[in-house]
Amino acid sequence: MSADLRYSDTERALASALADLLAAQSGWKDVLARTEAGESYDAGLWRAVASGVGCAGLLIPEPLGGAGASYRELATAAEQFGAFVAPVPYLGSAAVATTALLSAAESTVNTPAGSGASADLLRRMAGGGTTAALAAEFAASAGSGFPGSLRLAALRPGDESAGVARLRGTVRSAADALPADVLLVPADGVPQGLYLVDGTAPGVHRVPVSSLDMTRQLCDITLDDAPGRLIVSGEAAARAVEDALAAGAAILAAEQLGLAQRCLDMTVGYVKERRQFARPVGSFQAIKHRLADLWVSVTQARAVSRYAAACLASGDEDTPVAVALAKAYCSEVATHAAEECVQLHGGIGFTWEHPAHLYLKRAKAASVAFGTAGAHRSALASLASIAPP
Amino acid sequence: MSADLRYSDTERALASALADLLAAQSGWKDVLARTEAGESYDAGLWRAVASGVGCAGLLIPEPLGGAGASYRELATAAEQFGAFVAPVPYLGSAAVATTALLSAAESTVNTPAGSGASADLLRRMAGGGTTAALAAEFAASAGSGFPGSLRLAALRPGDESAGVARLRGTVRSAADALPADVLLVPADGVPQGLYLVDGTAPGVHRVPVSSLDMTRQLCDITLDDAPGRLIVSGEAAARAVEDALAAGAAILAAEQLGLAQRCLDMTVGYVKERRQFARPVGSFQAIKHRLADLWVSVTQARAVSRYAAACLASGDEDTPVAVALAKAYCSEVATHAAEECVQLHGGIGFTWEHPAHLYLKRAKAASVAFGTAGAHRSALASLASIAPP
Amino acid sequence: MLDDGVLSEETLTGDEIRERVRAFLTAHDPRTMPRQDFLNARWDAGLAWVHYPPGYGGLGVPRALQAAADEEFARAGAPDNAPERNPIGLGMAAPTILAFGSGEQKSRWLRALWTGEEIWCQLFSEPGAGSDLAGLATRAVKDGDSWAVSGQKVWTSVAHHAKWGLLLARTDPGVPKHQGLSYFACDMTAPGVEVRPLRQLTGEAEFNEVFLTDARIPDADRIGQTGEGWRVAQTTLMNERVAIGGARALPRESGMISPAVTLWRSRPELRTPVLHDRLLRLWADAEVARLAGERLRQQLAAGEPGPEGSAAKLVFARLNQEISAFEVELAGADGLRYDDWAMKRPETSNLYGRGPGFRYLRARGNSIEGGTSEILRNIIAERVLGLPAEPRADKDVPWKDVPR
Amino acid sequence: MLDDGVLSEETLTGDEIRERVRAFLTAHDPRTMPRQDFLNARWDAGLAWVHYPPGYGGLGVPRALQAAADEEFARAGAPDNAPERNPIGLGMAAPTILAFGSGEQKSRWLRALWTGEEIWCQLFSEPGAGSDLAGLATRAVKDGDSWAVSGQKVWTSVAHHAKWGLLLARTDPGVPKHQGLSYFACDMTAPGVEVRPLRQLTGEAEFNEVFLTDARIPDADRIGQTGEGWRVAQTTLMNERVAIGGARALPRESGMISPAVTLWRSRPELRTPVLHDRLLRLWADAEVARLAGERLRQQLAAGEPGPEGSAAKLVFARLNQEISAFEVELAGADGLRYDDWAMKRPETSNLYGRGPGFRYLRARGNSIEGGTSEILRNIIAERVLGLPAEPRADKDVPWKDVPR
Repeated sequence: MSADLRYSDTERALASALADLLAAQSGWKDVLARTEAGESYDAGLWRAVASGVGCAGLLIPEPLGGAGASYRELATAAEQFGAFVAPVPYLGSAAVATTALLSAAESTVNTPAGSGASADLLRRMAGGGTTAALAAEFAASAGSGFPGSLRLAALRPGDESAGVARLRGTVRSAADALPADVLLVPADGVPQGLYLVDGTAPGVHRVPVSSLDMTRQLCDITLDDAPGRLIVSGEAAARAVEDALAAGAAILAAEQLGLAQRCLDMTVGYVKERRQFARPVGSFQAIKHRLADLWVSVTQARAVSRYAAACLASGDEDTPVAVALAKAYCSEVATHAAEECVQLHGGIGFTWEHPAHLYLKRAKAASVAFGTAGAHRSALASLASIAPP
Repeated sequence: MSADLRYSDTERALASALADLLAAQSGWKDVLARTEAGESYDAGLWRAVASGVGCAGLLIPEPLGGAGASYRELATAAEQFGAFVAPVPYLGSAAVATTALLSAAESTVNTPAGSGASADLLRRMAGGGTTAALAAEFAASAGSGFPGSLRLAALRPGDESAGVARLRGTVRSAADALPADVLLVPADGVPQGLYLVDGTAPGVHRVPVSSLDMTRQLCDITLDDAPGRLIVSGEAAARAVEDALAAGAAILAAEQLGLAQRCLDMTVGYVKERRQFARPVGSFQAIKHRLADLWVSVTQARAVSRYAAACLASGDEDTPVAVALAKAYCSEVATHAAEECVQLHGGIGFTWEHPAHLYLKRAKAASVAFGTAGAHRSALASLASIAPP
Repeated sequence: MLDDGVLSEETLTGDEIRERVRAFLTAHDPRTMPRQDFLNARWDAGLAWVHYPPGYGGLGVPRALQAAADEEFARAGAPDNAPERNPIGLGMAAPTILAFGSGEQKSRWLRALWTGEEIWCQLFSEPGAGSDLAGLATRAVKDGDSWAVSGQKVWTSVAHHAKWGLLLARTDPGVPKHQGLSYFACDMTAPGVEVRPLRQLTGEAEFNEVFLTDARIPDADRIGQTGEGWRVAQTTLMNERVAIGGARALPRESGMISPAVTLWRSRPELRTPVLHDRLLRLWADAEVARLAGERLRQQLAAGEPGPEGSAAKLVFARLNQEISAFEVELAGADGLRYDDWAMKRPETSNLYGRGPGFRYLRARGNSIEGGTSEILRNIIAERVLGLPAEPRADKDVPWKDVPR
Repeated sequence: MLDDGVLSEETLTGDEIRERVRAFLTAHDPRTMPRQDFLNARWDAGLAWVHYPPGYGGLGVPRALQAAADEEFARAGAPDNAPERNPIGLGMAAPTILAFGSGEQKSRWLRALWTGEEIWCQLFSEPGAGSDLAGLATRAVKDGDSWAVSGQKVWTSVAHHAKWGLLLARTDPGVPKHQGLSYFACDMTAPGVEVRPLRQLTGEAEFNEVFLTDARIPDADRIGQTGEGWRVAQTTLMNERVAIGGARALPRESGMISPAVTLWRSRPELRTPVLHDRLLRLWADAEVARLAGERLRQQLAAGEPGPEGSAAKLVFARLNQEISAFEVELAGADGLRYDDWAMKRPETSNLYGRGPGFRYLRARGNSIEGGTSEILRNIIAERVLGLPAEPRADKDVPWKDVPR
């Protein structure tokens, strides 16, 4: 194994800059207030992390205006987004949609590098001015097959000459699609393909969903003969969707790691200060042992999250194993950390006016997103040759 | 639900008398010394519990010389056998073989009650002077089908007139068969049936097995044209084996409960006395919480063990659910209790010269015997209408 | 309720109880009598809680006979006392008043409590005194025939409907913490008592904060002796844990497992082998817990109270949390949705209503409310297993001198 | 080993190391030279542990370069120093001697230690001092130029092969427990040192009890200052935990998971859905633990030691226990058998050999030996997370006055 599982100096600097920015502009009270106001996404914050730290275009090659960095750096950023339960569409746009477009661009070999619809869109996304989202259920995971709820519909007059396809159907509970300027729509039909749909086009309906994770609001997308442009079709489209969901799982695992670390830190800080029985609560051995165990889990989660990011970054053939391990392990650690955070804060952690619940809700929703821990472990059966009965 | 889950006065008296006897005659040092001497079963102790407390014939009706008690009383006794890791064949003889014989006797309707081979044998077993064992793998569980490794072989001259069948084959890892006077042999062939084989008959070979549970030594049984007498055949034979294995699982669950309680008691006693850091180890909160959790588990195990015994005693239609629940739950509690016993005794609990390992080995072996916790929970899928995918 | 009250010498049989109920119903027709009058009459006849002493709504017979009375009343279509509206009154206040209240207090409070005319709540926890309840800071200062009470209480359910609150307050800060507490019934409608909703992470406000600002409590509403508050509170807490842990006889697949198995059975497309294995384990654990609750109930009914009530509450919390966590995962895409974040004040607490997300979030409170699971483990370790207490810095020190 | 030793100013490259080894091999033909002479010469050339300082078997280069040297020697078929025979010497004694030994002691001990000529063992734990190691009672009394030592040690592996024991003994009972300890190298062949096998629950006697009866230790064999023993012992213990937790790079499916997956793959008839689910989880956990070990190794190699070594040992114990418990169940009828209960004294400790039952039983010790999991959690909580210590009754009291 040659993957470097540590953080590079660049990654450390990125994490530090992003943490400073998020601490200044997106404290938990801001995040909570935003959910109550019904403005679930923070467009200003997104502009700041896009322009200030370059988070929107980390995966996008330099010729297209991006940072030309890798999944390692994106994972490092994701840890901070998790630590601050930041309401920005980085996951859907900078990880999932970007991966789909990069995969599509790679497959369209007869188009010169840097040209074509995918490249055009990536160029607009690099600075964060445009965001995109994959029109897929947030719970979908790589390996569960090409989504089938959206289909090609009959063309209208003039469509053919304009190179436009018509798309119909509904996708429920899609992530980061609410604020997206462009939707990447996997559609069944002939050709089965991945289509670009402008968010403002007629026939595009997005209904906000009251979401378990209040800081990453989902929406239901209904396309009613909405116009779309094919960017890649057939096997390549399926691969683009698979790649996107796998990258989403790995980056979400990094977010879960950051969230778990923050929950641990908050809890350790609280039990050092909170006194009961004339002692800090954190001096009681049962509490100490639970937090020690949690720290051990976070330590393990860091290693596997780094491994998944490193594998994706280098295109390692072990990537499917690494992603499945990371999403399975980090899902459980993050949920456990958030649950312990609530429990060890006692009553106050169960209130609305304490940040613990923001983390709990994100952790629980993230544990379902892009495939549960159980689903990812099941995937190891074939990947690791542990045949079922 | 009408089952009484408490202990009756009779049961309390039985438990107390048996505990006194076992404490006096089978301390752990005796048990350990016996395993080292290669005399794994304690025939004297068996005579004492059979005659002194009547444990051999609890299930056997009074007309056949037994106590005419029920699975409730037998389960109560089993708790004590578990608490003392007693090296007596009560499980194989007084629970499993007795149940098979009772089931067989019930099926042979054309025989007057109290007569026939089953009844004869039960009469001899009631006082403990004769013990019997089912020739089946200790790991076999009810629902896994009629055992197939022993078969009918060709008859020899004179067999037919003597009413003798010939049996061939090998069963590995059978429990309580080593000291048994009579083997109950489920054999495939025509007729498929349950046969009585005298332990001293020619062609009966028993080889002691070095067993994980040193206090319940297994053996491999090889029958080489051994003579057997059919006691029940066909469906009734299959039912006798099923009943026997189910009763074995429920009574073993009670044994596991008693073992778990004893491990908890030993550990609590130790951590109250053992001082480290100028405090009793049992004053450290992490230790206290673990022992509190273990006590909770034992409390739960007691309820489900009692329920299984009550269902068996009354022939309740919920018996299969009750047995599966009891064996699944008590297997895990006993193993966990024995593991905590070793761990919380620290170094001394890891040595040969401390009783913890006798409990650990019995607990672990018992968790496999008559079906693992996982196997019993899987059986609930159909019993509780929780259909698999 | 661990205390079966005073047993009369001669115990009635279930049939005799049924006979009495039928006689009562002949004399009091529930179809024509106003509900409150009917309930008052039932109490006066000793047919309310039959195990309570005569004169206080009961007949002094074993608790196990209650079922016979309830069945007869239900069969006749008589109104019940809507026990779900007054859980703290019936589950905690009543046994405490019965054990520690004066005759005058029992006469004054128990009837309106049982009929539901007066709802009770509990004023114990404070922001600074949760697990360390005995460290609470709400002060009660004697002033003539009454007490002036100031402080802040929290996690008070049904306070906004309650007439009375069970109040634990510090009457002597100059002695060690357990010794300086007294126990009162606080009139929730009195001046100086302010109830504010406390929103929890589900979005609802089931609970309240209660601010006491020089509220006046007559000394006649003190329950037990001055300085004896901790001992009185133990009765309340023990009954709370039994109530939460659930000592009622329940059918199989009650509680949190019910929506989970229902979802499993109705949506075959959600099933996977991994989830199947988890559900079987949860189903088994829930059923074992139900059997343990049933065994506890049988012991109580037979007058053999055991310490298993604490176990029941611990297991109840863990199972609710594990099952609801499972259900969110089973629901998949639907598990990512939440029915409604709007702030609401529910009439009664319903742990199992609404969607999987609500159940998951609400269940997190089960290991905090009514004594955290950590405190319950301490109690089991020390009181049941007899393990030595931790070194304590605050035990023999006047409360006012304990650093906090 | 958390300490990379003294780094020389100019660091060699891996190729340069390989070059040096090849040159050495040209001058010292392993096929013709006696083994001990060859190993002595390798040590003298600084090619034994290259990160050790020049003069003590190394070149003062980063530890990461060791692999290059070892590979070159292995390629040439040269004998190695049989590290499995001297695990305590190499893993714990050497770094302790390096950090705290005098120049004379390093010269006297390190070469024979590395070559394996002299085996080392560890005399720390006592029957009355396990987790509370600093409470140990073995006394060392100064008598002229030597110390008279009496007491009982336990859990001493390889003591019956050892020439030297790392001994922690009390030299001053009149000061608090941590302050009155000193650290010695004890000649295991000296009069008054008796080694007896200690049988463990597997049937084997991997360990020993060591009885010290007025054993004499020259003051020249004291390591570190008198009264500084606790600090010296910390270095030994930290290295023990790193060694046990496994900071070596390992391939996938190493360790306890290996026999379990092998059994799974070779016996399809044993498979069930429940066991499949469990094995997938264990496989995943084992692989995650391996990755964490690899990350730790990378950090150490880059000179960024972190506290993750304690985590590694905790996880190692838990996984070994869970996997071996699984394997017994998977094996079914075979899991009920045990290969051999006969008392044996194995040459080296092998956690993974023999059958599933042995692995299961032996793994129980993994959370006890080398610091219990409970003590490790305390250490993580206090030293890594900075949580406050428990109230301590024995910290500022002379050891002799602590009740026990």
